[in-house]
Amino acid sequence: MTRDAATRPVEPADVVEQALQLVAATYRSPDAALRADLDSGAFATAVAELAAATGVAAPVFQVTDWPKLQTTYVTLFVTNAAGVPAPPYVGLALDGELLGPSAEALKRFLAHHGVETAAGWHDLADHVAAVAEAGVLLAEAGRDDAACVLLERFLSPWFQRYAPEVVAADDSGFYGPLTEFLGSLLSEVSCETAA
Amino acid sequence: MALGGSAQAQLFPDGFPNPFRAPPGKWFTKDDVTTSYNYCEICFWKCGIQASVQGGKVRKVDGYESNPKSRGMLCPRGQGGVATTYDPDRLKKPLIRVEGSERGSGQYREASWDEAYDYIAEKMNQIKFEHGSESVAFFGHGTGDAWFASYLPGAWGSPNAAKPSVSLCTGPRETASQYTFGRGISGHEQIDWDETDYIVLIGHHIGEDTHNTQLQDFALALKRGAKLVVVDPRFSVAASKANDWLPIKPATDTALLLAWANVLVEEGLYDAEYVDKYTVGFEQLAAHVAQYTPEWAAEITEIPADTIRRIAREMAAHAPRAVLPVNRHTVWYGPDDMHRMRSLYIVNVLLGNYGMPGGYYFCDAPVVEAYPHPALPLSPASGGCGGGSTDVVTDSPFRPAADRGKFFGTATAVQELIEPMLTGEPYPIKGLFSYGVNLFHSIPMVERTKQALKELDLYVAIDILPMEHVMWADVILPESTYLERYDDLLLQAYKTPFISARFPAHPPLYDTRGAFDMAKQLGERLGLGEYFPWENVEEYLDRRLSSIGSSLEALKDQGTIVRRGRPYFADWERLNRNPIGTPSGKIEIYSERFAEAGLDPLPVFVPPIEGPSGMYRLLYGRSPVHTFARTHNNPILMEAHGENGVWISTSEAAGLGIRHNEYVYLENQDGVREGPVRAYVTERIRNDCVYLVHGFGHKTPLMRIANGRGASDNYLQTRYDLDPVSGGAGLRNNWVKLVKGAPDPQHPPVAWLAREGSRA
Amino acid sequence: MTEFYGLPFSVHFWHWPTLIHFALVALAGGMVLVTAIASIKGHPKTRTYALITMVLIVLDLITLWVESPSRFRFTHVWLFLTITPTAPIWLGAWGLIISLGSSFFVWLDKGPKMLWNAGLVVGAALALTYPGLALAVNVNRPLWTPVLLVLFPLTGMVTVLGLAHLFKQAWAARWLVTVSIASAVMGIVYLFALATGSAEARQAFEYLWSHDGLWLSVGIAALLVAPVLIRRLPLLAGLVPILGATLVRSLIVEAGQAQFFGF
Amino acid sequence: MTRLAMAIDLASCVGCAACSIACKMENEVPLGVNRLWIRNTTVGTFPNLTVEHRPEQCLHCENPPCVPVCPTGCCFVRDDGIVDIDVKKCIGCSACIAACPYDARHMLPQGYVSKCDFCKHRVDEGRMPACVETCPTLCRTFGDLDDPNSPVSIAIREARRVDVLRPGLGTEPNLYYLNTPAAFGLVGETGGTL
Repeated sequence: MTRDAATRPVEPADVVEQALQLVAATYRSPDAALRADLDSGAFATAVAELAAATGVAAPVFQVTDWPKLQTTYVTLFVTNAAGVPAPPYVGLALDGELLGPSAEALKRFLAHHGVETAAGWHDLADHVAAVAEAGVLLAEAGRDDAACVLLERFLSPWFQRYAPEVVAADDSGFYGPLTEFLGSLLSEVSCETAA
Repeated sequence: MALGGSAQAQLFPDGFPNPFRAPPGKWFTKDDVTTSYNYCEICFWKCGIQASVQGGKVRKVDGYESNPKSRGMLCPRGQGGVATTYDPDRLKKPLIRVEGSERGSGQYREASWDEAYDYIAEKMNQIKFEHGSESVAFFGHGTGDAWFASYLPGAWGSPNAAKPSVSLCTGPRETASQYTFGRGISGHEQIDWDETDYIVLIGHHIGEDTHNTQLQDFALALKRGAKLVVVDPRFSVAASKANDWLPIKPATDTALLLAWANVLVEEGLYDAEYVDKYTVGFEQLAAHVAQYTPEWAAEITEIPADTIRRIAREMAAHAPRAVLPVNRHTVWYGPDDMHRMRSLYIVNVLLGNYGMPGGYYFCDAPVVEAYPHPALPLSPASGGCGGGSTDVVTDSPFRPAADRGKFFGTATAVQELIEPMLTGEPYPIKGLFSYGVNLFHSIPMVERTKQALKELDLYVAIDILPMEHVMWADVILPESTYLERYDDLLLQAYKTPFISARFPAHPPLYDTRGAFDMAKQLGERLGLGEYFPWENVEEYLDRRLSSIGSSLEALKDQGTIVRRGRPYFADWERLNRNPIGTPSGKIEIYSERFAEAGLDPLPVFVPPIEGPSGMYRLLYGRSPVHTFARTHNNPILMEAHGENGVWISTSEAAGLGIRHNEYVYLENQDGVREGPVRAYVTERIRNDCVYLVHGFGHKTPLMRIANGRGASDNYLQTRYDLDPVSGGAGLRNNWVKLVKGAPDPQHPPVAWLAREGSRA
Repeated sequence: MTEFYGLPFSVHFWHWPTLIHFALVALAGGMVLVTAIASIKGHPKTRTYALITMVLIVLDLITLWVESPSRFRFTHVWLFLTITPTAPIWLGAWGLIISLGSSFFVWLDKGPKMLWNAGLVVGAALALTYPGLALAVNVNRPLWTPVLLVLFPLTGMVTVLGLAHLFKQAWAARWLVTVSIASAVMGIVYLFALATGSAEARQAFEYLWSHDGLWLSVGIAALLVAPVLIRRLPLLAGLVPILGATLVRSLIVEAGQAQFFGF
Repeated sequence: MTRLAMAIDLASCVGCAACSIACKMENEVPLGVNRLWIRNTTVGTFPNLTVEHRPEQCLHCENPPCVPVCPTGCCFVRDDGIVDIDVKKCIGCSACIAACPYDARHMLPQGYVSKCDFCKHRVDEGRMPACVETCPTLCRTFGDLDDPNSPVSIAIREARRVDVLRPGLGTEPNLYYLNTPAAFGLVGETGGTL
């Protein structure tokens, strides 16, 4: 199945890939790779490029304090004395339960397209970062259509459900602006073709 | 070509879930259902289960026939406990408290396992250097407590390893049993239900405490026509099945038991032949109980003397197939708890039922060699359900446990290890491991515990859920649930001793590990690698099983290996062996060892402490669908029983102007307030006490479903009375009043919380 | 005293959209009868009535569709592919469809008129009686008594006659007075029968009276407004009985979902 | 002929809800509704008391009021007596919910009516329903009433007392309650005191 060039949406296909890449980088547990990308400015460049390509207002974000970023990540997505604002599981956003029908559909979908979680990935397959990464893999393999499905049917609902919570609860100056940006970006990056 | 329609079908192998289509086929219609053997960890009865997995998720667990503890059946907790594994609130990754943040403020960063282990090891070594290895305490509860409350502390060298299952639960019965029979009561209660004809339950909540096979045996005994007497200040579920209910005044059970002993002796109803053959000290007992007449007991217990006499005679008429079963939670009122258990055993002995059909049978655990390892430097006296340790740790270079001298018994008392954290007496405790022990919902005096935690240099919590106390830890190690991990073999002492094993139903969902791995990894970093010589858990289990000619692979298909038992005296006598382990080799009605230690050699009654006027003694118990305080975030179980109510008698409630289901506060003698909690106005309780089901009243938004539902008895237990013999903490000496005017908390439905309420 | 582990499904199963349906089906059913009589008698406004009937039925069907939890499935087709005459809802479905079809042809003024008239009569009978029947068959719910078999058609007619009176249909006033009084009488009979009935009926009556007694009385009283005011305040005389009838029907549907068992 | 029936011995039942939760897991019954629940009722005054622990579920009536009111024929009775639902035909009209005297039917979030089906998928394989299999008090028996040697026939024959819920409605339930703890029978039927 290939998409007709004439009905291709205005966005180039690599916007999708880049957007997914950015989602994957942002919602993984803050690790050395992210730190390197932040320090080198590669992260900021990618954000700026995406903003320019899609016309979504670029976010104002900052990373003043690395340990603070790590703590905020935990507070927002992992554990929080006041309740976790945004559990990072797309199935939870879609079904209200873990490993529910949507998570199962995602699993079947990924299996169907030959993507599986790596042995070192100790989390659910429907973690936002994992889904985005799967999308990147699919896009790299030329399966833009499948990547788009991940973006539209799985990632976007998570942003719709939880982006406001992240924005409200963030005090790092990083996750809030980026989530807002990525949320609008994902709703802008339309994969749908005119029928 | 448009993306949609047929393209969509091609993208999705079998379609995207559509809420408007007919409900999809249930799990049992799918073709990828597999099963694996396990033993349940929702309570500690440890029933053998088979987990049915479909789509990477356990859908159902069932008991299986060949397992003597489930026999194909399962209780509500076991059935619904599965949902905890899929609880979004679970602990998912190792967490380290942010440097400089206050304990209890709950600020964490994620860490790798290596980082977490290194962090812990460094702090432990520092504590060892500054204060000695004894200054790290280990609390454990659950299957993995073998590693964290026995093995690791033994290898590390801390006698301060304790299990709440001793001093907050079974302590009195175990000490009494050790000093009467020279053996413990096994982890389950060794009552020969199959043969008994007359059952007297004292404060024993069968039916509310859904220990699976015990409930089966109890029901079958009643079906066979066994008579049942229930002694309880509350009309329990068991009482609803009873021929006689004796609504006893709380804290006077020992008086009743002594009066029964009196009747049996005075009227010559005891089994003289049995007593002669198997016991010592009957004469002293006869002289001792002469004073405890039914008339004396009637005044204390508020049970008519005639009734006391009648029941004693009925017991004797059915002896030896009449039994007074031992229950599990035996720390009740403190000072005479051990004596109460001794009196219970002695009445049983007078009936001649210990080691006889229809009474108490003997059971020993099946023997499977331990994995060969160097001898541990010390064996910690953490005790446990299966019998307190009798080793007193005095060998140098280790100091004795920090609770030594406070009581006679040898198993460590968990609540007595809190004080040294605060006072540094007899020596400071600066480090703490809490493996599955809910510090704020099991140990009395919660405020003291919180203060103590603030004083520590290292506090490590190992758990599955972010319980209140977990969020105070410096390092949080998330454990895999029983459906995701291997564990040590279950070597169950039973009428038919058996071995069962736990196989993970699927890999861990998150970055979690089993206690086994954690102990080994940590041990290696502590320089204790020689004590952890196995490669991994599979190799460990396989090697152990090979010593009995089996293997891990064989057990994978089998689940349980059942052995033959030696339940009765006759079985032991055929082998010329004596099951009684006392110094005299006989059942010691009169205990020389107690006499030597300056304790009462025969059971005595200690009159109960009376509470302030206008207040009610706070009793607590169980719900059939919950275990301790650990199942209250499980949506399935919480939907069945979502909040507790404070039981108060109809007449008292009328006097206070409290309506059924009205929300009230509970305020105890020290002004601690709990609630809002529903008033459960009922005819089923005496006027002088109120009752709460334990485990409710969680106080953390991190556990969305559990948070704020009902009241916690433990937060109201701001005092306790130490049993000077066993070290048990008598918790039922707290008094509460009901305060009107509590708002209706308007709990959202569990179904809604489970789906929507991701944030409090 | 009773406590539960898990709960039976004893919550209300019919909600406010269902109450709207009960109001609309009263209007629709009554209007079918009016159209039938007009058509038989050759009333000059027959086609107008037929058109109004069709509009009302379609509105009612839309309400039913909206309230249905299966509105995005097409299982409703089974209503017409099975023969289940014991089910009042099945009867009602056919009654409304027959009425809709017959009205359509009456409005077109084509085809065999006798057949359409017969269709209207049958359809009116089914559409008017089925709501009461759907309640009365549930002998387990004591508030839904056989009296409803009379009360519901009557109150249904009240709403249509009230409407007709409001739109100044000359023939309506007389019938409105008669049917309103009959409705009020049946309302009182309904309450009286409950209050003097079996133990369960009395318990149900107490429940109804303590929850909705006031509004029920208001509703019945409203049915008596028409006879009193029909000459002096024709507008009120038309409007108030409609509200009264709808109120009485709604309260009975709403409260009647309770059953008194096991407590 | 097969006439499947269940009997619950109330003298054994402790109302622990193992059956209810086993049912929930087995049949994936969503939170918020139940196919099977427990009604625990206290009768009497201190100290002369009794408690009736009564599990309730669909009684699979011989004469089920829910079936005739179904307008699409989705409610039907199987040859073996199980009152069943063909969800493909269900329009969610709730007429059957209204007709059930026992509140045994519920609406699923997807808009279908559901209820206990005696675990027909198990029964068809010759296994016991999940509630019967798991019950730790062994108070439930299940089987064919037309077979005098089935567990349920034996249990009913040997019972001291046999009751059904709301017999006055003529529904002829196939779920029997044996050995009621209160001498007057089932609580909520005819009332009464100890």
